[in-house]
Amino acid sequence: MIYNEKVMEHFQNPRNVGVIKDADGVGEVGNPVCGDMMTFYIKVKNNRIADVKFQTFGCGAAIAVSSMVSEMAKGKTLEEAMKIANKSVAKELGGLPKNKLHCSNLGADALHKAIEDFKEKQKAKRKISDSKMDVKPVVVNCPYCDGPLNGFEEICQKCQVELENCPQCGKPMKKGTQECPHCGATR
Amino acid sequence: MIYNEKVMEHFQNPRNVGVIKDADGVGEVGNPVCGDMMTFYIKVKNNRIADVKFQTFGCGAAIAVSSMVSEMAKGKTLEEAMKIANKSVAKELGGLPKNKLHCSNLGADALHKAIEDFKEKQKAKRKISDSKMDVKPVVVNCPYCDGPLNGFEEICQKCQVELENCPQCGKPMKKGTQECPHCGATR
Amino acid sequence: MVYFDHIASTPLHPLVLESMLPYFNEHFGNPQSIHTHGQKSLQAIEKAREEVARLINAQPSEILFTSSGSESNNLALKGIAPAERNRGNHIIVSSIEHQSVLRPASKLEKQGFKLSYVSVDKYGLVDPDDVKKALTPQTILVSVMLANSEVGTIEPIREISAICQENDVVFHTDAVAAAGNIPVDVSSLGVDLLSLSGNQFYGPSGSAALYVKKGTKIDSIIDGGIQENGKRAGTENVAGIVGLGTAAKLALKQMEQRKQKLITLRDKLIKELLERVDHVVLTGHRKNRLPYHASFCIKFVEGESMLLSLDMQGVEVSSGSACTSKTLKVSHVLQAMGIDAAVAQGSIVFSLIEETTSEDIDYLLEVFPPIVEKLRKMSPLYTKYLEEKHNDI
Amino acid sequence: MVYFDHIASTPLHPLVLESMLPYFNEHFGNPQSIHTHGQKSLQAIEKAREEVARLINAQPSEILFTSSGSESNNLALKGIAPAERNRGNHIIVSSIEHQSVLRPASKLEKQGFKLSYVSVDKYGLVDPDDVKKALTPQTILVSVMLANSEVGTIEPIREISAICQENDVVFHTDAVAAAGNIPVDVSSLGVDLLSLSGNQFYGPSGSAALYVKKGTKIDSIIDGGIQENGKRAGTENVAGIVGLGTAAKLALKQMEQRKQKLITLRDKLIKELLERVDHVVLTGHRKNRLPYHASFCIKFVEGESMLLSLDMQGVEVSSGSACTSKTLKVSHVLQAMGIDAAVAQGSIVFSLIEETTSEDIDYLLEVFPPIVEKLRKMSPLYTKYLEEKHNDI
Ligand SMILES: Cc1ncc(COP(=O)(O)O)c(C=O)c1O
Ligand SMILES: Cc1ncc(COP(=O)(O)O)c(C=O)c1O
Ligand code: FES
Ligand code: FES
Repeated sequence: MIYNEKVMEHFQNPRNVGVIKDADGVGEVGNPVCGDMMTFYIKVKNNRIADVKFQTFGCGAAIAVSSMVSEMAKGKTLEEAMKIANKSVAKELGGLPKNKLHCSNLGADALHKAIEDFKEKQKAKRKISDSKMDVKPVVVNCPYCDGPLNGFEEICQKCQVELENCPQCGKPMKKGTQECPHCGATR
Repeated sequence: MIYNEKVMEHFQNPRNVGVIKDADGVGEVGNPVCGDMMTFYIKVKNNRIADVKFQTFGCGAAIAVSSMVSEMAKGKTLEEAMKIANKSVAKELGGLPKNKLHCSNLGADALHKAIEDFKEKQKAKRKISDSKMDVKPVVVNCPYCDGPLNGFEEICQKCQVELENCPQCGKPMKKGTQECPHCGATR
Repeated sequence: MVYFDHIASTPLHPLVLESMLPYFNEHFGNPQSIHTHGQKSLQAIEKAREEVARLINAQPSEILFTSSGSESNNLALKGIAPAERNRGNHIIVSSIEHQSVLRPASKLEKQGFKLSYVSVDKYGLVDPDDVKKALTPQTILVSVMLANSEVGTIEPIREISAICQENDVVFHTDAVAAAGNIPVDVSSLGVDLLSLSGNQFYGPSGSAALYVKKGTKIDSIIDGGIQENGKRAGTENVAGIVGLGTAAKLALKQMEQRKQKLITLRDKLIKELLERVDHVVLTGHRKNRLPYHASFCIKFVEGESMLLSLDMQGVEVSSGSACTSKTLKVSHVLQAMGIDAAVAQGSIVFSLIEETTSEDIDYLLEVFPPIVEKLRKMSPLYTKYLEEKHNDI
Repeated sequence: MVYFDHIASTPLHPLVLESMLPYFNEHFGNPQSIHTHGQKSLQAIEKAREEVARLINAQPSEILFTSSGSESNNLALKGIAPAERNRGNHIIVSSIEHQSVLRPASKLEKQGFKLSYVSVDKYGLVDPDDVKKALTPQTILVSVMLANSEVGTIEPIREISAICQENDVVFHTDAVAAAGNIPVDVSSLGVDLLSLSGNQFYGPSGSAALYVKKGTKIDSIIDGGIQENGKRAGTENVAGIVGLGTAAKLALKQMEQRKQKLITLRDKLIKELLERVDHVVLTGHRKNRLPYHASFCIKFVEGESMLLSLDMQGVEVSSGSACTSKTLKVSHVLQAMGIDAAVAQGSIVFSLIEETTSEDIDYLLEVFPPIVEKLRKMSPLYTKYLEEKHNDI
């Protein structure tokens, strides 16, 4: 198996799958590396995550990560939930294959976005009328010239350096680089 | 086996091995390809090869070829013996591996040299006092500029063409040539 | 266990293994050795060369043994380009070639060769006219695969080779997915080079071949000893080569029978899967396709999650989704065919083997629809689709 | 049957074959496949990688599987030279390297690299000082073999690697004849790259490896998929790799025992052969030599004729004579050691294997002298020698 038993267990029996129609916050992220997508829905009560659901279009790791994030988030205060980090999700799952580590980014990112969405909505005192959001791919900059990238390019338009995506964090780095400038992963 | 049964039989039980101390003719050839050597001794009576012996420093094919040539020569008139050709020796042996065909050249060449030696000695009415002869490597010319070669060069000194030896006849040809200009062998 | 991953590797035929065994323990000699052990091995590889030649209607001397389909492809491109350098510097490949053609091609481009890609239509078909149009007086080599392993499409090789012959351009075809599975005749195909690999027709992995038409000049990529006529150095993998020979012999003998059986099963799979699961597209050409090959994109679901779910039910398949690839890139083949990136993520390939039975297909058709359903319930894309559809009404 | 041709190929150890079999019929999956069959194969090759790493005290990630010692050598030279091109263009090799080092080196020379050869003494030893002298500021790569398979000499690798390290030059050693037979530790040897091959230590042919020290930049020669970390494309020869792993494990475990046994037998062979046959020279170094290796030149006799005669008595050996080589060239190794061409024609190599017994040596010593005698009777060179000796008296 490419995944350990815990990951597979979550993959087979993901917790909290679904949509919350009248969610207090919705967070959706797209994955610049493989083009997948994850949506988190939260219900907030007394500054705590009272309910959480997710939907994921992605690999086994992405599904297991979403499931794990949803479990970790449930019942936490918003501040605690914002602290759920990619690393701790992967750790909680007993580890992920190197080139799947970026999937664990998705889960926490989507949750955090849902919390931010909730807060913004609170601020604006707006009601959630439209649960659809634009997919906001993680925007990154070229690690060499700092020019803008959407994460898909094979060549940076600004400095022309050849790029590839780090198999660990998925962010663009110079082709053939031994160490990722973003997450420090080595080959 | 790299050789057929007939070749192996001659290799194991070569006919007419040895030296004729008071030979009427001696022929010695060296092989420009692999550096081996063959010596034929003949006794001539009434223009016929009454006795023949050989010595060979070389591969299994060279030994079998010498043996076969000696058998073919015995009892033949000198004219008939001069007609023993490389091809017929190889044929008589039931075929030789491609890169061993040059060995069959050795046998007939050495026999012919012995006959020539006999004739020269006859002419000069000289007695054979010295059975030792210089090794005369087959002298060839560059097939491209006709410059002199001794058969060992990797480059023709005259025209600078890169040379290799034909695996069939052993003569020099342009490196990488598909067809030998001497014997017509194709790869 | 239901194995539908022919394109990754086929199981070794029992007779193939049987033929290999003596070359492990008894006849372990080096084929270049003059002694008895060596000559036994030499005879064995020369016999295998004849079998492989027969499979594709070539001469034994035109068969060069290699260690993989990838090596054969590399040798074809990197061997021909420098050898033909004095005649020109332009190379044409199709955009759906295997990486082992594409990567060498782009390496050659870095070394100063010019490279053109010919595109494919939505069925993955190369248009021979496009090859003709891409030709320049500098063109020395064209490489178009015989059949694509990801979508099963069989290319119009004869038409392309005719264009190459007219223009005196060397033509290579990667037949790794095809040879041993459909009739392949190098002379009627009119190709100069052809790659094939044992592990695609019940032979061993690590044993493949490149057909090089007599008279074709080719450089080596592994230099050293005089094995394979000086074109590929290294002590021969004797048992592997023997296995390849046996596999070739069996493939030739059983070609029609295997083919007919697989076509029947394949067509059943395609028909019923399209009936039982909605929002599914068949990828590749409907008719010009490999007998063992059924490939789809299942919308709103990602390939790896289907693959893992099927694996847990004992069904082994592959996918061209980005998530299933080590480099996390979606299949360039699906991309080249113009398939939308999100749809391509739902790629799934069922590639059947000799042993596949009708029951295996039934089993698949039973377990697969619930998997798709479960995953779609989890999919934000499917939810959106349903919402939009709902709004439309 | 007495097999004294270790250097051509060793027989497969029964345990090696046993470990390979499941990867032919049961676990035939492609290691790159995500499903169960694939992952089984992946685990197997990663386990083998650990075993091979352990044999030479490397990290598993530093082991790259190839299809032959020749491929490993080609990859080392053709992989390093372009990767280091920006630092210089000069390469140094010894004059007794295997053709799979020499040929790639001269190909690189044709591509614009400068190439120097360091010579050897009459024992086949490279003088580290010569390497030092050959270094230029442009030197990027040195390749000197760990042990020579034709004369058995073991080279002073540690001293050479120290010089390379001091001068920041990449150092490759071809350990094909050595690894698995004598202790090889990449870190104490101080090498950056090291080639080894399974068929030299009772593993399968077609399965070899290149050690590439972590951090060493290297280009690939077979491009395509991401196998072997993108450094060597092509579906893995899983069974072959598993066999290599098992052979490495056995070799490590039995190293001392095998070595001591072989040294005893080798020394007996050398001593008694020199006693029983006159006009014989031992080739290679007397002390710094491979445990399994006894090589000679038998004056006035050509190698192939000895080899064939021994084969008929059931004894299999090899020779570096021109007549035994397909290209009809005398061994470049004997030539480089300054051995007279006619003497070199009498080359004969007895290379022992695990299974060799004292009785095998006795048998050889019994059948060999009469063979030499018979062939010398046939030899014009021997006749001349006797005449000259006679005249001298
Ligand atoms: C020292 C040395 N290097 C390299 C090789 C090449 O190995 P292979 O024939 O397995 O490619 C050999 C083969 O005998 C060898 O002895
Ligand atoms: C069409 C095609 N070409 C080449 C290859 C490469 O073959 P291998 O992985 O055996 O090197 C494959 C492998 O699946 C293939 O499908
Ligand atoms: S979601 Fe694509 S690799 Fe995990
Ligand atoms: S005599 Fe040398 S190859 Fe025949």
